[in-house]
Amino acid sequence: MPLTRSKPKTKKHLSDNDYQMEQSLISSANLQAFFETLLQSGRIVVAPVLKQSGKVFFQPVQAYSEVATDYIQTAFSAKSVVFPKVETLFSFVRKDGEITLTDSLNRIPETVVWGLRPCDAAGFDYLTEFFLRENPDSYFKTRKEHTTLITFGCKEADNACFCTSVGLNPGNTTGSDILMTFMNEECYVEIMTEKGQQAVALAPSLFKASEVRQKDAFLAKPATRFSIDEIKDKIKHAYASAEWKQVSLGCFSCGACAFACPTCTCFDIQDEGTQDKGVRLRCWDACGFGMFTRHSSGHNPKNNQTERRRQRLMHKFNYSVDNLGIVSCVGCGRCIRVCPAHLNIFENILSVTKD
Amino acid sequence: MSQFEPKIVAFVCNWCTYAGADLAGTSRTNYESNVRIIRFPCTGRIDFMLLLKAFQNGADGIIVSGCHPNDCHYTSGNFHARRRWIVFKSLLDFMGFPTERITFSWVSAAEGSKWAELVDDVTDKIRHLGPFEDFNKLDYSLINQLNDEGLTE
Amino acid sequence: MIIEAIREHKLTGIVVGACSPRMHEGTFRKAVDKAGINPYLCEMANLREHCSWVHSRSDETTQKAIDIVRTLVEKVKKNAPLFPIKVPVTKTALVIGGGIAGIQAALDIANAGHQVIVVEKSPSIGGHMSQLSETFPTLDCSQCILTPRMVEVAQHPNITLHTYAEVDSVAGFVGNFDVKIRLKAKSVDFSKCTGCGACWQKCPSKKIPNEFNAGLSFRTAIYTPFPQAVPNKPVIDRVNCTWFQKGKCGLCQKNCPAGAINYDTQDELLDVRVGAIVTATGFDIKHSDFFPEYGYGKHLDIIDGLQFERLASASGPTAGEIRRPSDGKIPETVVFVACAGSRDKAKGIEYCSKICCMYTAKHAMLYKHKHHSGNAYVFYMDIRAGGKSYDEFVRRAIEEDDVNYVRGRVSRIYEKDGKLMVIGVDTLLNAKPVTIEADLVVLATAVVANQEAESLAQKLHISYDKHHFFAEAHPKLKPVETNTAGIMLAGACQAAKDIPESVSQASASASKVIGLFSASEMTREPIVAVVNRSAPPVFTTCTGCFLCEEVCPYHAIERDEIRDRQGHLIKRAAKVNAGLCQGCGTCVAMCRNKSIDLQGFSNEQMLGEVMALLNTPF
Amino acid sequence: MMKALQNKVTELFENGTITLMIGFRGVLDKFAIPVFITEVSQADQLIWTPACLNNLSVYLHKSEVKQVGKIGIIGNAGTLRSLLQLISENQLKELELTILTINEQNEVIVFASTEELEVYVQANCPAYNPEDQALVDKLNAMTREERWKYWTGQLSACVKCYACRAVCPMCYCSVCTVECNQPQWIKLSSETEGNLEWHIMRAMHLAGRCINCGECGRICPAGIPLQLLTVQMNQEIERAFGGKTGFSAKSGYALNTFKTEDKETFIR
Repeated sequence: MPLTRSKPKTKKHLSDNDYQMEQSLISSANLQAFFETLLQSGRIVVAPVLKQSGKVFFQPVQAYSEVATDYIQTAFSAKSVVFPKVETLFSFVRKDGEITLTDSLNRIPETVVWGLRPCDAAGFDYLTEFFLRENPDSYFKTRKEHTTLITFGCKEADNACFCTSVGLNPGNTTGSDILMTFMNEECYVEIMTEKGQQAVALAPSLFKASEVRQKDAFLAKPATRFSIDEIKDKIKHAYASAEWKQVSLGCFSCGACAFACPTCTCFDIQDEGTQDKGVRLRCWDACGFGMFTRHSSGHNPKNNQTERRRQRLMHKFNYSVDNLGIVSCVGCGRCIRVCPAHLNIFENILSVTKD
Repeated sequence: MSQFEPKIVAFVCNWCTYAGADLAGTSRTNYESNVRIIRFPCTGRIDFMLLLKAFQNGADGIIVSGCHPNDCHYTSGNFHARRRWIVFKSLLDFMGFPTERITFSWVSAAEGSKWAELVDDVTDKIRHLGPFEDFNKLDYSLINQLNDEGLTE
Repeated sequence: MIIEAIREHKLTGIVVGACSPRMHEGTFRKAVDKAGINPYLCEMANLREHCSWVHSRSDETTQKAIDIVRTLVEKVKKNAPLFPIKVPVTKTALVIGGGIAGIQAALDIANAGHQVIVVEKSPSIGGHMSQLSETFPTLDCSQCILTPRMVEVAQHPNITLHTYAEVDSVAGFVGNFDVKIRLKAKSVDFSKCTGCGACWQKCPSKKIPNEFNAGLSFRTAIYTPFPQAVPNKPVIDRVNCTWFQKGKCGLCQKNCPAGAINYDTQDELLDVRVGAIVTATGFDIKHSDFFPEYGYGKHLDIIDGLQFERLASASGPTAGEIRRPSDGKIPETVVFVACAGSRDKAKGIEYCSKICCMYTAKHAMLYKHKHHSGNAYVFYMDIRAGGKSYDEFVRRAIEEDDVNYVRGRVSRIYEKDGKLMVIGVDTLLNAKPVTIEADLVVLATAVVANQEAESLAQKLHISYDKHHFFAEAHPKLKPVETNTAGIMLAGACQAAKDIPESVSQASASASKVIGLFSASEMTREPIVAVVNRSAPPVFTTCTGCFLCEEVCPYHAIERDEIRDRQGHLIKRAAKVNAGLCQGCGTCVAMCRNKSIDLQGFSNEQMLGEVMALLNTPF
Repeated sequence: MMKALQNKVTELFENGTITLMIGFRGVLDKFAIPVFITEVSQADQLIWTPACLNNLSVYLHKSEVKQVGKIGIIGNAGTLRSLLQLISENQLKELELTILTINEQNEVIVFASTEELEVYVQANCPAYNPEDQALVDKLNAMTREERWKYWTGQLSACVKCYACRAVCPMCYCSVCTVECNQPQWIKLSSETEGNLEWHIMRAMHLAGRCINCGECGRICPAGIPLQLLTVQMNQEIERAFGGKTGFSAKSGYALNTFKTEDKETFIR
């Protein structure tokens, strides 16, 4: 795997563990049993579900039959498990002049996310880095600690997929607690963390030990659109590119890309309620919105879509590298699929970095 | 309190229904005390969003009332309002909102007794329907949620 | 006490928990004003009519009272100080139309000491009333009572009369209308003309239907409409003038002893500023060609009511003798058909023309008076003779003058052997068919709105009904005002009316105008809508869809253009004319993105009330 | 047909009729994406396929686009109807617009006048999508409780990305009510109750104006069939007050007019 995704090990993180990875096998038939074991353990299991609209979404499920298996990518990422679209930070009630504050943190359940793609898992890695590196965010931290990620390697990719362009691949283990790869009738299991081990330990009999296997033959091969090392270099000088305007003209200014993205972390703090009861909320925000970065004076330094699209792309490929050492695009292609105008992020990146 | 006492908000126009309610007062017509009146210049001024806000904040029933057709102080405010309510009610019906909790009415400045009857009837009806909980029952309604698992698909 | 409390506690907003604001809001706001607080920071909590007087259980009543006060406290918190809107008033009135209604309104206003401008589109004032023979129910001569008034208008020092003129455009609002008046080219210099008549006597175009005589006689191309015209000076009807059509003739110019004929005059536009407008543009009659069964237009002896008036008038083409237009014979049998088009949704108009019952009775009576041996028949649906001495008048026609009233409708009229066969039905005689051989048939055709009413209404921004009659502001309580402040209605332009009604409405309009002119400034409640304006780059959140424009009953929404310093257009946006806005707020609820708000009942105030009301359990 | 389109656009550029062409180009095999052509040499990028679904008229509200000058735009049925509706709402006044379409016979049409566009739209563009119609009928056949469950279920998935608003040709307010915070009309959090509020408001604002292009539902990332709300609303308005949207440049707005004889049965 290219070095580009490794992060500087300056500080010990939740995601860094000293766990020695293990390999094992589970038969495809036993997968269901494993899934049911997870459900029975009292964990909330979040898995992809096919909805009427034909799109696949992560949501809590009650039975294996609800789980979608035939999908390339879910419409939204699973980031809402650790970074919900609306998170209650605290609530308050005032009664007879007395105010009672309630912290929402003590109510976070043990959760398993089943059926992520490796790109999503890598996204969790970035989220962890973002929320926990300095001044750790206790909400995220608690949720992350209670979440186990069971990832499935990709058998198929479509032409919006471009993980290999950002240094990932359909079989990478970054961020996963367990990575499963279908190999004919069997499923090759890579247990990456202690949390993963704990999950497997709920039904050890379903698994049998395995030697390290080569996965490539069983994985999809998405097209590589660019070389990330080259882009990382060139994009430093792309700010002034004349191409930004053309790249952003088609943007309708919605927040679909940011909300579908596994690594977009912008949020807005909102208070709702009245003087007698209310909540403080953390809500997703998106750089596509006209109100994004607007000052209370009415001035907005990013007052048009060109500025905002540049912000988005520069953040993914330049600013996050500068700040956290990671390219915060995992190549899942969701923004391309979800965009009403199908604005193409890798095409855009290529045009703003062309000489 | 042994019986459920609904909260009813009345959105009324200044010239007819508000005056009608005044008349009920000057005639000492007794009626249910569950209603709270908000005075608008005209039914044409009543924004449908205010009705939603009232339900959101705990109203169990709503009365919207103004001048009879052709009697609007501003000639046409109530006609515009009537169209708006036809459309709004049909939208709420389509979304499955219990529109029986909203009562639209024309009460003129001379109809003090109609006002009193209206309030009594609506209070009675809402008492039977029980408290409005459809908004609160939405799992995700924040203020009332107890189990904050935070994941909403 | 309130004043003291305000001073002592340095209050910044006041809620008075007392009675209905409809009762004493003004009283308390004045008190607050005296204490130096903006009166619009005071609200009334209606604890009496809406609470203590209507509920009996003390605990509930107390709780409700607390809630009401809290709600208004929340409202007051969001109240903004408002200041009365002052609008200067130009004390000149414009009267459009010089019929009896316009004449009456003009004289009343002028007599109160204000300037009046009268605009009349025809060459003389007088209107339809000048065409009438005698008037019901007194049978006095129309012109005898009208002409002194016409002369008074012409000579009144406070009245400026523009005949042969029309309103071209109207801008502005109450107190300050800017009106452009088009003075049509008369081709005659009125300052030189003496009205001697030499011109029209020599005019070779003599075959033009005379409008004043309802087409029963002819006039010349240079003409005064009738002998008593005011002003009694001729104009040239260019459409029918040989000089203007063929470029030669010039006889009138040659024969004018005063040298007053000038073929080169052009339409002139006159700008005037007026404070109020009285619209008195009158009516037209519906011509009966829409009703082919009645043969109007096919047969010369089937005429309408106005033509009959001219036949009966001493100044008419027959000098008051009722003679058939076809052969000049005196008819032995005359049939009058009432409701010829009125109250007939299928073929005519659905409303009642109101004046026909009375004038038909009058016509029959006049005919019988002039020709005692003749037979008069009236076909009618029912007789509507409400009014002082009206029913007595009809009874007189039937009982004293032997007019035959047949209750039924006429289905067809055709000619047979020189007679007009009127086929009808008598519904009072077992629906027996009736055929009357008549020599003359008079159709009481419907009163309809003036042809140009719609375009005038659009110029004035006043509303009109589907029949193009101008709409009053309120059918019961504001019957003479329009929805546009400062524009009043008089006479038949609002609905079919007889003379006394037109005159009363004209006087009522005049009194409204005089009331408006009683101060040099109008003070208006600042409860008006406002479209937001903000700093660049937003300027205003209004997107200029102007959906509010149509919804406003007062035409108070204007189209504003926001330009930068170089004059480039940045945005089109709505703007409220505070002089016209009456504060109903219909636009506010219509505006999708809340760009328009109502002072005194703003979005923040109303939402604040709703939230406060529900904050704690009842 | 695509060649004919490209030739036509080339011609329009060359004779100075347009300086910007808004059309579609193809990407990633399956997608057709909006493209903004400012030079004649780029005309060969233009395509016209069944994937050309976006309602391009939305871009006419964008200041970056407006500034370019003489604009050519190619429209599918929804786009053409929204253009007429926008004209009736005073929104396209300053633009020098050349409107193109491709008819069923694959001929390129350039509309010479608004009247021509009206005639074409009236003859060729359906008022409603039959599939939406079927769904609306299905919903109307449900009980109230079922409908409530359906919509609250659907709207719980809304993330308030406002893509529905962004792709809507009729949502052209420069500042939307959701962005008004004095007072805050709509909750900013994307919880079901606030979502419901937002979509009720949006449907009310579009009732009688929406031209049923269906873009809001089609592009919704959460797959919510939002277009059903406005389809139902428009049909209700048609039933109650008459009139269809987007077939005339002068079509009035049902909610800012009235008839004294408007019928309802629920006001006591």
